[in-house]
Amino acid sequence: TNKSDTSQPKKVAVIVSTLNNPWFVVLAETAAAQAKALGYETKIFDSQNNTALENDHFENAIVSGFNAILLNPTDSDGSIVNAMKAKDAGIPVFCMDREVNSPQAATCQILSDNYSGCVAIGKYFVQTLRSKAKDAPIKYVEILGLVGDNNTWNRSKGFHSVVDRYPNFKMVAQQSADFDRNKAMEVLESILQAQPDINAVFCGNDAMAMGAYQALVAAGKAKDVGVFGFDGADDVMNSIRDGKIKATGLQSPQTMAKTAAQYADEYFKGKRDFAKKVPVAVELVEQGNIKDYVAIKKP
Amino acid sequence: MQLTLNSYRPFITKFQSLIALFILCLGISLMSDKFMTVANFWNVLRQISVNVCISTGMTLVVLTAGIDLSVGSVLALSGAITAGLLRNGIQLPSSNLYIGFTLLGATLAGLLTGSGLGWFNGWAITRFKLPPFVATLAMLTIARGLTMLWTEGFPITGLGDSFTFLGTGWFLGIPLPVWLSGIIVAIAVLVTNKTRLGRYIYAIGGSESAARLSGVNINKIKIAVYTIAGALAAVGGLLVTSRLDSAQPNAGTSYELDSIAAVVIGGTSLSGGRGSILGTVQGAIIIGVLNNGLVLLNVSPFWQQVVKGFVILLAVIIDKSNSKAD
Amino acid sequence: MQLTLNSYRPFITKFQSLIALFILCLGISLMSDKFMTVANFWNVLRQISVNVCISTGMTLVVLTAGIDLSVGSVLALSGAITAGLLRNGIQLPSSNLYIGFTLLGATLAGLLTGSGLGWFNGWAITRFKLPPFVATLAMLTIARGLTMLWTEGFPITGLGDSFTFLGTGWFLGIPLPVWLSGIIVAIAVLVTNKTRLGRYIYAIGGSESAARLSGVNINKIKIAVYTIAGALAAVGGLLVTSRLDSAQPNAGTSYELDSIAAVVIGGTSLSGGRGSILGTVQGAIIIGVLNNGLVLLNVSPFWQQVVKGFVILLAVIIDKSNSKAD
Amino acid sequence: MLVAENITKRFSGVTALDTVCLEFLAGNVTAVIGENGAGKSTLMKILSGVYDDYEGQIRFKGEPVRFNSIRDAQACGIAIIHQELNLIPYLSITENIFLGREITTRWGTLDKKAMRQTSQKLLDKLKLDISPDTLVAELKVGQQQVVEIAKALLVESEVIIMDEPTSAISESEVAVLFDIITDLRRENKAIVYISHKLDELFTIADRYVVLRDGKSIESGSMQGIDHDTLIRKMVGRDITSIRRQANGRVHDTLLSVKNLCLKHPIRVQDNQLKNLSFTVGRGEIVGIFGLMGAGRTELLETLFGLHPKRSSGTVSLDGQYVQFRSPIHSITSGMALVPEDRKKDGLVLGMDVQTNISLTALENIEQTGFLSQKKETTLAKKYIADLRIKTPSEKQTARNLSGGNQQKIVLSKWLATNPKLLMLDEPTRGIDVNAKNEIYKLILQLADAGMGIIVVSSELPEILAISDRILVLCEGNLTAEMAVQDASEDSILKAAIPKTS
Ligand SMILES: Nc1ncnc2c1ncn2[C@@H]1O[C@H](COP(=O)(O)OP(=O)(O)OP(=O)(O)O)[C@@H](O)[C@H]1O
Ligand SMILES: Nc1ncnc2c1ncn2[C@@H]1O[C@H](COP(=O)(O)OP(=O)(O)OP(=O)(O)O)[C@@H](O)[C@H]1O
Ligand SMILES: [Mg+2]
Ligand SMILES: [Mg+2]
Repeated sequence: TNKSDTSQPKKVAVIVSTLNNPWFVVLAETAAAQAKALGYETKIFDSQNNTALENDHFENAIVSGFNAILLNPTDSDGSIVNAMKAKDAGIPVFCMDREVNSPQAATCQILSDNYSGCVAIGKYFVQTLRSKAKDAPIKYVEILGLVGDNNTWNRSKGFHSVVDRYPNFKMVAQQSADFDRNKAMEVLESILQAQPDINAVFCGNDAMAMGAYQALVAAGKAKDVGVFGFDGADDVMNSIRDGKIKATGLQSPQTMAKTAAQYADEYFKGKRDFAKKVPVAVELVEQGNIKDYVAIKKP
Repeated sequence: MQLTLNSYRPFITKFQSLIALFILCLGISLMSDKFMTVANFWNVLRQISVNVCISTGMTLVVLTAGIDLSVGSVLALSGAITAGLLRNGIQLPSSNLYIGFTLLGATLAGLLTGSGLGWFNGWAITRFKLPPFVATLAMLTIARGLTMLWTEGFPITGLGDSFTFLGTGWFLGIPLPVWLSGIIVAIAVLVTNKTRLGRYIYAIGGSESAARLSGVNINKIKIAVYTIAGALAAVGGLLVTSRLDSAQPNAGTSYELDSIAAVVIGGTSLSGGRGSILGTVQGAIIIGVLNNGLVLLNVSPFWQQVVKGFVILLAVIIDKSNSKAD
Repeated sequence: MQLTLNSYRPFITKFQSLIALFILCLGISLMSDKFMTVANFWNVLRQISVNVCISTGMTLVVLTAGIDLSVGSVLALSGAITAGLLRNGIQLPSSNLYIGFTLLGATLAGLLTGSGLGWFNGWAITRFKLPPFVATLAMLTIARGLTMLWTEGFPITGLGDSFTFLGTGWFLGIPLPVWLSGIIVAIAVLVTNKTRLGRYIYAIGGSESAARLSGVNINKIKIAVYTIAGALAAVGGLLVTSRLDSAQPNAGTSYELDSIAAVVIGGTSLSGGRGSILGTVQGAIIIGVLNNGLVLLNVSPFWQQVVKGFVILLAVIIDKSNSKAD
Repeated sequence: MLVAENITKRFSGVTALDTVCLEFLAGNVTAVIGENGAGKSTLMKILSGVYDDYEGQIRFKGEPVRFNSIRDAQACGIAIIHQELNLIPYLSITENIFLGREITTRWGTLDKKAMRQTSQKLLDKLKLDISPDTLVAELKVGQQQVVEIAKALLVESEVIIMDEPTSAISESEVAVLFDIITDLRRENKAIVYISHKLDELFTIADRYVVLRDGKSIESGSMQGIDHDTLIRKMVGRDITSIRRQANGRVHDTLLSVKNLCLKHPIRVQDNQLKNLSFTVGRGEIVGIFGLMGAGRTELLETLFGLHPKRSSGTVSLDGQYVQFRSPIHSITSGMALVPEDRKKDGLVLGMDVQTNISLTALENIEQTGFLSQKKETTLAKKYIADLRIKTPSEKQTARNLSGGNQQKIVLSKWLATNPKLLMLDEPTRGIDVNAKNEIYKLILQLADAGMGIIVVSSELPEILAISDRILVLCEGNLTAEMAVQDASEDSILKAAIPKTS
């Protein structure tokens, strides 16, 4: 199925876990744009957070003769089978952002580490809030993403690996808002009824951070409660600049996408000895260093 | 005797779900003293206002024995259109054209989008005699795709204070979204009970052929109803967008289920002809109180879904046994 | 004249959607030479096998004038139960108990879960006379919550080659999932056409009161049908889990819509009593070919949704105008 | 007043009307007669604007008119009572009467008070003693038909078409209706009257028009026409009417009912059936008469196990006690019920003839666990032949058959279970004379073969013609029981009419 036809341009498939979130849109579109710039035909596949659909995409991509796959997996474990399928068909797979938990499945994995990114946020979280009131009990709320998504839990675990070591930090509520801005706002509105005197909110992504912030504004508590997000979305970066939101973890989808496309190009030109994993740092963006960063915007 | 029965009926029909609601509220208040507070009262009402808007339209559709699965996507597209026009206007780089939009203009454009999509639903259903389920399922997909195309997958934010006032402001001590949804409900109650349109909606749902033989223009009424449902979904879209100061491309996902749940819990029959707007409002309140209560009680997100499912079951069972006389 | 018309009808009913399917395939083949290949043929069939399983059960439910919104969640829970038991068995740390599960045991447990949830749907619907929409909507939420609780939000992976063989293996040149769904369809066709159960299903959908007066045990049949639907959703769950070598907690989300779409495109009436399993299979193939074709033709994901919506509309319209004689 | 010229109407292949020419005169009641499927209703639907795709011409007061919608016809002053009940179940009587013609206030809202008053007046006129706010769903079929009549009388019309207005109502309501028709005739309206109850036509009609197989055959004055002539015109040949030979035979008891009570569904302290005790013998035909709402349908339904929670008493069939818990139990113990509403309860309209016939007896056509198509067809063919069901094939959809043939299918499906006791609720409602006669013949044959039969009917002649014994119900009480030889219309009616307290 993978006979390289020299007369036609090579084809690169970009299979992305979802396009329902701007972060992934940037990831997918940058990867596609970069591959195109390098002279390849490209196509974006949206797995809609559904590993079974991703499986279909792999099959369809293999059948329709794609020569390389830039993959943003739906699930580190669930996607193994899918990536192996491509490997068996002789098609290289380059993972972006999320890992596939198998050393052979992917040719190379360009990863951002949600867990350690949130470790960094956790540290900054403790640091900023501690300076506020030394050893006084600090109440915070965690707003989770989709509970069936392992990003949700990697982020949550990274955060708690730090914060749980400080006994005076008390999580007074942990609720899910499905990575959705509106739900986050409504959930926090309700939480504020039960817990009017919280000090901080940690959100599993930036959309929820914005929603949480708006709930706080409506309740007149925006000044007293620190909001922390994750992703580096445009409006959160602006809000950090304006001093409204405390911090976020910026993971650069552009860097990962461009690297992946670059590697595919090198693969076609004959390179085979790729490092198995190429980490891309998640950077903590806070009010102090915001001017060094640019937000994730439409490509 | 016959008469006694009849004088009960409106009461039973109108307040069918009140008992379930009462039990629910009582249960939550016993477990959390934050539930029965004025602040939380407005909180819940504000949170359900979007669902109330959508569900009002959905009730009309369901009364005609139809269904509208596209409300969530229509909400998203209308909100995105308004936000996009407000933010960027229309630019045609080729001809150097730029059209800016005022608040009113953009809002109207959003409402028009919603009504237009709703009209299309109604047109497809009546013109080709499609099952409403299929026609609106197709629209669910189409409108979501159009939203993605219009927003390119990115939220549109920064819409200005005058726009966000609609979603966040207060008037006479009542949040604006509550005003808005309240007014919509009032109009809808009036329409269903006091106008020909309302009468015909019930008639079509009760027996389409009988309504046709009585000279009711079935197609016209159906198209009107789907158009209204689309327009009210657009109002919901404006509210969501304005509350968030941002149009999210994935806004409204699966709202159709919440909305249908409100309608059905409120005692409107999915086979049409029976039910009421006020019942739906009660259904929406039950769902809203439930969501609020589960968060107030800090029930783990895993358990929340299980509890929510069982409470919905129970609410409908209580309704049923309660209105058995009917 | 009457007679000629009638000898056509079974043909039209059985192959209602074939024309839409044919047009679709023709269109895609003209635009992509990859479409009409043997590899892609099996590819499409394998991809639709899960939907075919679910939709077969859904067809039975819809034929009784019911609906089952819970299939996606039931699929997820059944798959997760099988995977969990296979992987970890049952451990009770308190009493130092450990029960391991064989492949067969875990598979049966998964099927039993699905059937049990389906039975509960049927029981709630018949016992409390709930609208199927509500009862299964509640189950949609409940089963999803239970899946989250069971998996704690994490996928369960590494289930072993013998288990994944079911989803990925081939037999006599045909993928196993295609075998499995084919066998299920064959049995379902037999049941609907050649058994009392099948006859009663159609009768209940056609006129519940007439069926009751003819001595059909409505409740028993309905419970059976929902149980079968649950069991077939569980089969779908096994297939998905085995194909991916992993049970995803959010597997099957919104599968109910795809499944109902297959049923309706296949010409089964949502008001019950009319339709066929083979029609549904054609509906599922149309959806599968569409998904496959849009990818082969390199349509952008955002446009895909728009195109998909319109094609579904068109497919049903073609069906309609085609079977007008009915 | 209203003239139809060369009207032709086709339904996808079937020609329902073939160059029909008729005339309806003002101040006259014109009876349109014809067998089931002759095209009577189709013609009326064309005249009232329901169908607008027909060939030919309609003249109204000499002017050619073409109605494109029901509203057009209404505006010209043509009102119609449709044969099928066309009411919205979950709207009230008032709301139904005014549907499509609501009175509105200055503000454009509905003027509920005015509408309620008007409908109260109409109901009074029709002597229907029910609040106009009652939901139609709560009414019995007969009461619903009265509402249909009220609907047609709401607006002053020049032409009033009545398509089987009396199919579901009993004698006293018919009398009320005839009074109203007489008034209308006096007001010089043209009235078109369709009914299969020929006796009514002699009472009320001035002229007749015959339709046969979609063609207009002849018309003339009712003066001097007798029953048999009318039938001959309609059917095109002679028909000898059936009558049970009263031979005073003795029957050994098949069914015995003792102290049967049925609680009211809502007012639990009230009984709808009050301590009924009676018997039915083997080979005996028991006719049950009563006015609308007397509880006859309820009685049959209770015996058939449809109200298990509300009923009490003992029933034994063929010496064995029957638990009336569900239709399944009643069927296995040998009962069969041909229900009142054959379209809703008797048949699955969307299924074909053979499937409907075999539905009650699927275990008989099973072969190694699967239904045998061959056996099923054989079974269906047997009954199609035995009962002379007119259908193009056993695969025809039940919906497409005429009422009489539909009723025969319902009978077939019960005969397939070999019942000991056959209960028939209004078995000839809406059925033409010819088919009626065939059904009577069948009932008599079955009785002669030893089956016990209960026939509920609102038509006195029918009851008198086929019963061995007559029971009369009045407000849930058994008020009379008489052998047919001792019965007269008078004595039966006397027992059926409630004593006003
Ligand atoms: N909608 C329809 N589609 C197809 N055929 C129809 C339709 N309506 C009526 N017919 C056919 O037209 C013919 C005339 O039917 P019509 O209902 O006018 O008869 P009728 O004289 O009123 O009979 P009845 O005494 O049973 O009411 C019948 O053969 C019938 O099957
Ligand atoms: N579902 C119901 N709810 C309330 N009252 C009912 C209901 N069904 C029947 N009734 C009442 O029970 C009584 C008996 O009704 P039933 O149908 O048995 O009469 P019937 O003699 O068969 O009349 P018909 O000639 O209309 O068939 C009537 O007073 C009727 O109004
Ligand atoms: Mg007729
Ligand atoms: Mg009766």
